[in-house]
Amino acid sequence: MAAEVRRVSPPHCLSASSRLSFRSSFKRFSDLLMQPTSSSSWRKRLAYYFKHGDVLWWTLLTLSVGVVLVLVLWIAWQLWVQSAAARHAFGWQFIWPWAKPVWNPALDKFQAWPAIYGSLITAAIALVLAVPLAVGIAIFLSELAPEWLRAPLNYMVEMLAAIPSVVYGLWGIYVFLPLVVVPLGKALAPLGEIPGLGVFFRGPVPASGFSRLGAALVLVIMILPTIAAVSRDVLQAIPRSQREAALALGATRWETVWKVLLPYGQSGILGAIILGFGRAIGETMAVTMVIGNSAGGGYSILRPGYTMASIIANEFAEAVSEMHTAALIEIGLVLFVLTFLLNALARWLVVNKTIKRA
Amino acid sequence: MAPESIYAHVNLRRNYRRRKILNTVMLSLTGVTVALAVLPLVWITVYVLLKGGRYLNLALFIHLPAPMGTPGGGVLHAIEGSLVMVLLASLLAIPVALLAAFYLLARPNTAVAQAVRFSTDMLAGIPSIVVGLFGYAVIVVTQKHYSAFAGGVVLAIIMLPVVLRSAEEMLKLVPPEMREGALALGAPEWRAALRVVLPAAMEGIVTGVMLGIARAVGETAPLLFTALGNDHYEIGQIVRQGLHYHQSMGQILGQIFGQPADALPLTLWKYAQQPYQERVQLAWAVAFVLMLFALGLNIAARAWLAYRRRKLYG
Amino acid sequence: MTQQPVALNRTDKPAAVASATKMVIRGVSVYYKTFRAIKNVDLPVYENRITAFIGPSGCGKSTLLRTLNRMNDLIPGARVEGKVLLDGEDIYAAGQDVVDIRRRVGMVFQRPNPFPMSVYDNVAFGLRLLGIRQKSILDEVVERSLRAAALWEHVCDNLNQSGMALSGGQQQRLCIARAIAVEPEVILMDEPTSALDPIATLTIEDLLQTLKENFTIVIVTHNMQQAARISDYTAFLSMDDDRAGYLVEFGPTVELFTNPKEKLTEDYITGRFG
Amino acid sequence: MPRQVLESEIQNLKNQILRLGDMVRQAMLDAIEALKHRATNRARQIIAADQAINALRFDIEKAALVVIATQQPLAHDLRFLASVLDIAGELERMGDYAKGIAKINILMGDKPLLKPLIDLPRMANITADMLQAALQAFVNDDAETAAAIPRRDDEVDGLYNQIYRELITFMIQDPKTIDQANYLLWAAHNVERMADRVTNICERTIFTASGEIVELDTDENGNAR
Repeated sequence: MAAEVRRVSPPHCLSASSRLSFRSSFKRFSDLLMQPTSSSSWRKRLAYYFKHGDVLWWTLLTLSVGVVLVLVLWIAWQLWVQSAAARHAFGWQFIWPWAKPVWNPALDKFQAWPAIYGSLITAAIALVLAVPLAVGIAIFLSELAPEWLRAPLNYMVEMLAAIPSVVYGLWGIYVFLPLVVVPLGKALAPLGEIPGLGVFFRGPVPASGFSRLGAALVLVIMILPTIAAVSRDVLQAIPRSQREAALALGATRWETVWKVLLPYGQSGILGAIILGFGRAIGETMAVTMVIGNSAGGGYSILRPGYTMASIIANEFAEAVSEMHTAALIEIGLVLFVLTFLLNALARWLVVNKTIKRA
Repeated sequence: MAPESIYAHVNLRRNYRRRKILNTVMLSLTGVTVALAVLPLVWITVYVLLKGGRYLNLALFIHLPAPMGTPGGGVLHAIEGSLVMVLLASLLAIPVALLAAFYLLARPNTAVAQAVRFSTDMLAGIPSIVVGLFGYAVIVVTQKHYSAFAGGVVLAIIMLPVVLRSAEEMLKLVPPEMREGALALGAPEWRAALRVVLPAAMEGIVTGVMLGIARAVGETAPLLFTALGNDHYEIGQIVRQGLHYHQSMGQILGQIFGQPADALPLTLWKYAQQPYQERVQLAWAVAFVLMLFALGLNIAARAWLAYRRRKLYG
Repeated sequence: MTQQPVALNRTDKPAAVASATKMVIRGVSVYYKTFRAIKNVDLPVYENRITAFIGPSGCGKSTLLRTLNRMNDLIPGARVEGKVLLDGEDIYAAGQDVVDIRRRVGMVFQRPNPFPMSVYDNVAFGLRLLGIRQKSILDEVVERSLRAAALWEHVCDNLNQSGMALSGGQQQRLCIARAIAVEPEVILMDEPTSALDPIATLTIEDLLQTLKENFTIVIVTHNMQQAARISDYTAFLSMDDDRAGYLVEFGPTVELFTNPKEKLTEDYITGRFG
Repeated sequence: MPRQVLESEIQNLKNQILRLGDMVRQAMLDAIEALKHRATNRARQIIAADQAINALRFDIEKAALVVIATQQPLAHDLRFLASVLDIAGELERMGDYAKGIAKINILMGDKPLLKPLIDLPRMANITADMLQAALQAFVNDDAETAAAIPRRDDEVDGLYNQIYRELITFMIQDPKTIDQANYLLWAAHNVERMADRVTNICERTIFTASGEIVELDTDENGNAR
């Protein structure tokens, strides 16, 4: 009965009571159909529908669903349309890594690779550092933590995600950069001498600490809870029988985690990592506050730079020329496409490959 | 087993020792990672609370900011702006999210439902700065000026997926028999949903809304070029002026939503980067307020949720 | 026709061919926090015999089984009192190595739980834990174990297929192969056929008859008839008023099912229980 | 092979039934042989050996009950086990008849036989063959053979009638021989009863194989009714 009720589509929703008995509903429904279509019967029929209110209700539900569905498409469409000028002017050169990097509002010449590079390198460094930490946390939370410690630790990890981005930025500028990033940057500077790899470590790190490295390190803290929480959920979704099977074969706790649980949840954890990557690329405020926002800096992680998000945050409100605005919106478009793909992939990995299978 | 036993090839004692050491080391390392995660949390929280707490005073909440370079002043404009925009965002996002959640409850496995869930997750994943660009393109460009309204709309887009996801989960927790029972008694669908299912899921939904609000209050990026910022935003002033010029209610509301407005995180962002000590101090105080608000709301919501779940599932 | 002595297969075997005691459960009680799930059970487990635990649901059969390889350690708040002797040594004594105990006392679970890896890797899992890396040894033991689990013919063409791709009964036999690869002394089976169809169930039951030549088997089953069919000894557990499980009767299966000593046992096996 | 335990128990029961049948057959042939030679010592041994037949019968019954209790046999298996219980009983009764012949031998004391025994051993041989064939048919689950066996009962009946008339003649001619003749008549009657019980075994075999209960009693003309 319940399933049937659920399956009836809106136009047939006379009322629940009428659907309870097939015969009665058929009778009423056929009555409606049989009546001659004069204006008075139309009115009656409408009155009948609306008296029960379900038509209005379903209209509202459908509209809301429509809003949710349309929103993403609309956002994409707007970005596409509003960036038209920049797309036509610069074409693929705009995001081409080997194109000449220019960002000159005065000349209306724009090329986004430095910003894209900034996003990718900061996110990549953040991932490299955050993934082992996050997976370790996930393992601890789902496999090892004693009952009484689990809830508080879960809270703490989730609190890390709840702190507003600007607060991270503020703390980053005044505490984290001078205390951690500057000394670390100085320690890393000698690596700049290495031929080839040295490109990434060409110093010096600014006295303020504003640098891609600083942004990356703040990002570590910010994406840590995302990766850790999703990985923890993935691990917890793995059936208990898998753990028992390994332990009953004489595996240690660690072997159970390393040889059974992580392989079992690998696609889910990969999804979590990709999700974290998406977060890192899309993160705006904290990065804008600590990355220094300057063009140039080459490929060095010790120098200030831009990310896609930070260049938009930093310049959009002051953009005067139409081309400047369009170029920034095109960066937004790139950001949108990138995060959309990453999130879709992550969602597929987490939901379809792991949670559902479990 | 007649053939050669595998234990002819195994040195059990050595094997056990190696594995046990590995076990202990690796398990301890996971403990270390947790410590490494808790460390920044404690560091940030304690630092912000201590440092911000020092600059906390009543003036913060009741005065507009003092001119640059002069001490004193407050962030009343930002508090009111945040309030107005979050209120607007809630009014827009919560009904849509709840109705969509009811749709998902009524038709859980249809293609439309799958699309809605996918869309919700994608919406949640769009960087908030991109949502800001959208708000700019759709509202600011059309109206030709920045406004609290535009800020409210983009915050609504940020809130929508948060509220929708938790609302769906909460509605699913209500035993389907309740809804079916109501339908079987002859109640129309909407009545069953609003009178039976919604009250049963109310507490859970409220926590979802709280999480959404916490998220919206802390958002800065989408407001940068929608609400823009406004050091002189004061509702009391707008209302007084409106009354003075015998404006209608609608006109006054239009004033409130039509102006550029400020928000706490926006103020924090601007002040943090200004070279005046007083402004930076205000920024720390704002960070204190924001942090307390966001964390408090989060802790409350999650604690409540955990409590509810335990009560439901025993 | 060869004239044998009057030995009607199972009927007299336990008495006729005496068997050593492999494990002894001595005065075991199990607590979950304050709740006592098992009280004061005494039982022997004979070598190369199948011992079955039967009883109404909730009487603690599985709990008792899990005390035999300390799987209860995994449940927070679980506590075991009394002794479980394996070859005369208490496995709960201080200084006993859980990993070693679980290697010696293997386990097969209610639902087939192969790892999501190839058939070969599933069987080789325990061997690799023991540090065996040589391909030749692994190949040999994998084949030997799969043969012993009556699965070799079905999978020998493609040992690289995923263990999850097999049918339910084959998965369970894969789990048995995986368990016997490390040559445990005792194999515990926790309702190993409850998730299988009747045909697969019979295949597993037959397999047990051949396995008992090399292993000591303890099996929990909710299916009394199954216990009657396959086991040599049966322990009947029931629940007390305080919901604690206790041992009602233990004896040779044939005795227990044709001439039980306890009224309760008779009521249970004749379906007049409760 | 599926259901290893059940199959092996069934095979075992078949072996035991054959073995019991052998013992009974041997006891009968021995009893007749002992009677023929008036060997009373041999007769006493046969009486003592009946203990073993009885014991085996109870072992078989117990084993069958255990299989029923533990293996949940159904359909053919169940019919087989029911028949085993029945046939074991029949065989035991047949053993008692053999014992009866041995007892007659002893009761006859030192009196010589009226005449050399010719028809009685023939009767016993036929019955022994029937028994062996019937048990083989049972073990082989062969209903056709089982249905054919009772026809040979006519031969036995014929011989019995012949012996009967012959002994009656003796008794009429010389009333002193009534005692002796009566003993021999009993012995012949015992063998005749045994042949009848073989028919029962055949009925059981048909029941086991097909599930149908048939009466293989033969009429005067030797046709199955």
